[in-house]
Amino acid sequence: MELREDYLRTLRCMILSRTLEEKLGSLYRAGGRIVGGVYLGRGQEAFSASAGIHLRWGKDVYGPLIRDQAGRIAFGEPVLDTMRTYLGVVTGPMRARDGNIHRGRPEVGYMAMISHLGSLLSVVAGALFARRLQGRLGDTVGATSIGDGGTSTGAFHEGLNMAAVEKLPLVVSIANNQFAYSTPTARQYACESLVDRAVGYGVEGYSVDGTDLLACLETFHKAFARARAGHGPQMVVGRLLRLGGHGEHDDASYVPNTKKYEHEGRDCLAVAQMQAQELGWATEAEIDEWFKEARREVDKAQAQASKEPTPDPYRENWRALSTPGLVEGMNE
Amino acid sequence: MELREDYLRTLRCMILSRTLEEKLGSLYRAGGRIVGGVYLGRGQEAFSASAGIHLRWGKDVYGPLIRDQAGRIAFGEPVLDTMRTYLGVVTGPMRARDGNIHRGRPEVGYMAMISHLGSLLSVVAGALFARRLQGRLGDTVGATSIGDGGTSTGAFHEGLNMAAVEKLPLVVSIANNQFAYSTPTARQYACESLVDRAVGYGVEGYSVDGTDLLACLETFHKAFARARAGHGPQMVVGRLLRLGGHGEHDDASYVPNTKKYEHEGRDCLAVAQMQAQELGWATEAEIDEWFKEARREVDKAQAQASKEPTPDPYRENWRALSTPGLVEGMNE
Amino acid sequence: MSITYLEAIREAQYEALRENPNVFLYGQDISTFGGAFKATKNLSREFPGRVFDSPISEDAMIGMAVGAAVEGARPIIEMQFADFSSVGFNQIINQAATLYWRTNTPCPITIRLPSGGTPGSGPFHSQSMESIYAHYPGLVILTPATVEDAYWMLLESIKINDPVIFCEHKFLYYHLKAEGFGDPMPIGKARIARPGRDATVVTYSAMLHESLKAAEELRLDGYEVEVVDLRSVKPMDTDTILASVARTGRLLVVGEAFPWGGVTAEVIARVSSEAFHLLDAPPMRLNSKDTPIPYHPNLWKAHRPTTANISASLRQLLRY
Amino acid sequence: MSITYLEAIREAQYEALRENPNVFLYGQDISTFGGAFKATKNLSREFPGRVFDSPISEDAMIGMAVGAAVEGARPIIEMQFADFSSVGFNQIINQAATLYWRTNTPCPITIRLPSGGTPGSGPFHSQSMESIYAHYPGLVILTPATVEDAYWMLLESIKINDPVIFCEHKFLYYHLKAEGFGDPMPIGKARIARPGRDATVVTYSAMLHESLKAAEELRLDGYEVEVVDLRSVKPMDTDTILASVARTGRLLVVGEAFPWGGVTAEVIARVSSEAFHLLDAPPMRLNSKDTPIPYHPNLWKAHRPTTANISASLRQLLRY
Ligand SMILES: Cc1ncc(C[n+]2csc(CCOP(=O)(O)OP(=O)(O)O)c2C)c(N)n1
Ligand SMILES: Cc1ncc(C[n+]2csc(CCOP(=O)(O)OP(=O)(O)O)c2C)c(N)n1
Ligand SMILES: [Mg+2]
Ligand SMILES: [Mg+2]
Repeated sequence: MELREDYLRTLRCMILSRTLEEKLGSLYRAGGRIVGGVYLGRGQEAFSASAGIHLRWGKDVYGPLIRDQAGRIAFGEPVLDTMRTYLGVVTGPMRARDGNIHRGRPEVGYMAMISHLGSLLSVVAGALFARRLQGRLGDTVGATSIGDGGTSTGAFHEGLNMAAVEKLPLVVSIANNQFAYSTPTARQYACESLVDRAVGYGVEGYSVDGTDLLACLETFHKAFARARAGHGPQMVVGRLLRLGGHGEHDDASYVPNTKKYEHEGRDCLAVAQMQAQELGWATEAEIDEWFKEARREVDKAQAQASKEPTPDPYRENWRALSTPGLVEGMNE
Repeated sequence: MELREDYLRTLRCMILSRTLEEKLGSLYRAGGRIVGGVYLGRGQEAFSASAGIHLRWGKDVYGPLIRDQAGRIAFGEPVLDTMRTYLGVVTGPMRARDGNIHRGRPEVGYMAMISHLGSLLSVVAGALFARRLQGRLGDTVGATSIGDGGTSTGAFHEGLNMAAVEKLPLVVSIANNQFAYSTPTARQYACESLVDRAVGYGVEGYSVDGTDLLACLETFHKAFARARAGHGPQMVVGRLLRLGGHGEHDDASYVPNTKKYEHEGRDCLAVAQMQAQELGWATEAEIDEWFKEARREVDKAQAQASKEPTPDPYRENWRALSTPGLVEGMNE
Repeated sequence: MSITYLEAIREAQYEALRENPNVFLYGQDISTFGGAFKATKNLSREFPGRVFDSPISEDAMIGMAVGAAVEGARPIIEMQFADFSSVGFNQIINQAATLYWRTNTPCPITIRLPSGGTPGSGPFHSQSMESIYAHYPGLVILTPATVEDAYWMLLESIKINDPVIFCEHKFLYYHLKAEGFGDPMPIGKARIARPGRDATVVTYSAMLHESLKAAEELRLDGYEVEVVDLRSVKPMDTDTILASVARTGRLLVVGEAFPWGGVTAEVIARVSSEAFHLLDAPPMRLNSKDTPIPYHPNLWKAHRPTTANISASLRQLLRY
Repeated sequence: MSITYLEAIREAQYEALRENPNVFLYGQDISTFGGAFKATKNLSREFPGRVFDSPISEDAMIGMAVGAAVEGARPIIEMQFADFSSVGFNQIINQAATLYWRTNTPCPITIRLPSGGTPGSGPFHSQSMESIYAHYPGLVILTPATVEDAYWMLLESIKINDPVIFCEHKFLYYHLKAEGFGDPMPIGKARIARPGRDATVVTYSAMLHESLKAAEELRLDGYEVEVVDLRSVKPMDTDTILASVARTGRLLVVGEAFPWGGVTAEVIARVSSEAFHLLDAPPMRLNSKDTPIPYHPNLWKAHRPTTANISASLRQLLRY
């Protein structure tokens, strides 16, 4: 059965993502080795990876955001790329020029976000638009994500509206983790559910329990199928909770300890492990083994990246343009 | 009966607006006298004035847009202000520094739009926010409008979302006149109707036949009452057609001559005149008299404004700051 | 055959569409309607499926162009007026301008900004934004002043593998005519628009023509004023500027943008720091005034530099 | 009692809220959380109903501040980082900056921009945007470099009846300390941060401290370098700059923003054109490099001006 396979692949991505992020978190707390901030996707792996698993590295277009480590792995990004970026070595995809969650490889359809929330949506749309224009869209699909906070940006609105007008095969995940940094959703929007926005854009909308891997997979499966079949953008809203601070510097003390977030606050990875066992798709021993493999993979990447060189300002070319003849010789 | 009174007041505002705009159009075509472009609200008077009539000059906050001449009149703006602005004399509210549809008098709650579509909404919201903070909101309400095209701007989205979060007493009119300059709505949005957006902002939505004054009045009556009663922003979408070019320089040859726009293409002013007579609220003779009065008022304003001085660069203070001590002495 | 500056812009887009199937046009009202200024007139008919009316979404327009460029397309984005690029500002300076440097993926997009003042256009349809964009790394800022440059530089822009901000001046659209496109000059090189020996005026875009008229006025007084047309403000051709100042010893820089910072300050800073000893008199600059751009022509004419005050400044400079 | 630059910013807001019931604060995460940098720590508790968490909507945040100002309120808007003001850019330069000139209605808003680079912050959390905003008419641009100025200038900003862009430097937040706030100096006046006679460094914000260190280094070589802290880049106190150059005859301008245009070019343009004869050597400038701001500290340190290259530039200037 296909779902079982997808499920297990996704679960393994979640395990790898969690393992990798725990390493990054502990490196951050240890101090001295990680460059820049660490923003983790703990609690959002099921939702993020369920989108990523539907994407093909080198074929589809993916524009992940802050908390999409699991989706990135599911898309096919090597752990080594992540490690190299966080450790600030020049072998990483951003060559230590830009950091961490900003990483990407646009040349293979893996877009590199800038910080300004919402602004990546139109970029992903543009990639799809170009492919259609060039007659090579085929069954390509694009995906990107945003948080509850990011939906308040004008860029998000313009991008989604434009994608809908152009009827592009785009899946937009909205990870509603109840907070934008410290700001609760009540200060971010006034609608009942963010999925209520779908109809206003003329896109198809789905709402899913983001802590339930099976539900996430089924929902994204539908959404991606619809997008690929030419039904235009799809909006998938996941209800979940950020299990940790905004970044590792933040203790999230502002999250009230109420019943309100009880369900969203379930750890999707724990839930998925139980679910897999209940469904008879995996044994505890197998899962343990996957965690061990993940740890080996992460350790290996760390060991490798740690040996690699950090950037040397004297070897940098300090050029912001790809056309050398147009670079000004200032300050030189 | 109250509705009758409102209706007739609004109808007279529409007549005055149409008369004034016809004068502006002919002055523009004659050349030489009008400064800048002329963008008219022909066909949108019923919708625009029905909003304006619910606002009290000096008490409420109004942020009209391009095609709100009728709403401005209904709000209480003197025809002379309009004429002075179009004729570019220094006695106008903008003192010939800015033109025509940009005019306003913020000090009395009459906001002066900038060109960038969508950006006025948050300004109107801010005025209401401040009044509430100062404890003097009372039964104050704010209103602003936008076209079908303007709904695609990030500014509109951010402003409306913020107003909804702050639950401000704001009525937002969306004049869906089927075109944004030459661009048909199919290239502007993909939803069925723009009113479908209301739910996504958590605001109350209404859709109304913008060519039917009675319907417009009734709808806005409800919307303003709800806003004043503390139910937060109200969104009123009017279905209508721009009866003319984008500006007077534009012959609108791109508007296809199809049945599609038959209903929206009705002249709301003609419809209202018939309606008034059918309802027994006004006779043809009375209406004729109102047109004559309107013409007299417009002619008088023109005669007056024509005598007034255009700006003298040597008498301008050329200062962009209100604090003289902070102005730089450049180029002097 | 007499061609206007505006027609040159249309022709360049025609040629680009013809030459390269990856070129497409995206902007408000540019398809059937041919654009607010008709810079894309008939192009949607001549190149079906390559010219698109966009929603009023400047931010998304630029973002989509960046995404398309990543995939090998070469979008030309028309802003209806330069002034509206302020709402696409973030995508220009942070998304497009940083892409190559961050990811090693070139970003070949061309953003057309109908720029500058015309009478009666007011504060939001008259702005010159070249100085703003030039401040940011990762952008090429072109400011053509002639029909020939409008054509060749736009055509070249589309071939450049980097984001180009193409500042075309609305005042020149219909006024300026030429008999043909002549030969192209390389991007990044300034041009001696008029040779002289007594003083150098460095300028660009519409102010070139006011400056040339002023130079002509001064000829009647016996002065030979050299006029340098920057053509591109970033990169800026410092060598040509310095060579001219070396000949004349006197420098006036004229620009239509606001006075604080910007092109005129940049030119003076370069000349003062790199060729101080060449200057026989303090360098001067002339910009528009430090207020928004007035709507009434009486005020507008006094707000921007004119032939009259360029001449006056030159006389002052020459008297030194 | 030792107070940091960041605490001074909090204290000024405290004082403003206390003094004037029309003051309110609007920004992301500034209420209970106290802001990403804790610049509004406890203020929501101390002034209930006056400090608001905003949605992530920089455009609307500025628009709402303008509307509130029209009604007599005095909003302070916190941008989480200066870099995010790029999405509020249009409302700043076209809505807020033009309001008074267009309508005669003052627009007293204060926009706080946590500015400038810190190690590891990368291209979108490190920008210095003072030069961009200063280009536009209708704005006041303040760039405090000291704890005292952070306090007094912010307090004064809120009283000014015009839009103020308050560029506070993140690098100074925790590093910089003082024993008290001292006495206020008027806005628009530069300050001789260190007197000297051999050369003038004009600078502002975090670069003041690098420049002072460089001046100290040069003292060991027997040079007395005067350091001028601009404090406000618009208005710019040309008189104080010229007076200093009159004393020293030599000028180096140091800024952290990108090299093209901006504050350093503006200072040189003013000095060169208004006091050419005072200069004994070509004026020099030092900016960050013309690329986005790198994330890795190795690169970041080489990207912006440092004590070392300010010293090197000064030596070159003094050798002339
Ligand atoms: C336009 C913009 N404004 C402000 C920020 C600063 N910022 C970074 S993350 C964040 C909160 C994002 O919340 P949300 O979108 O809900 O995503 P989450 O962090 O919860 O995954 C903010 C305000 C930003 N990145 N972009
Ligand atoms: C942000 C922005 N982009 C572009 C424009 C140029 N522009 C002025 S009016 C207009 C069309 C507006 O259409 P719509 O909102 O439907 O209003 P209508 O003119 O139909 O009343 C455009 C594109 C603008 N004013 N603002
Ligand atoms: Mg969130
Ligand atoms: Mg319309």
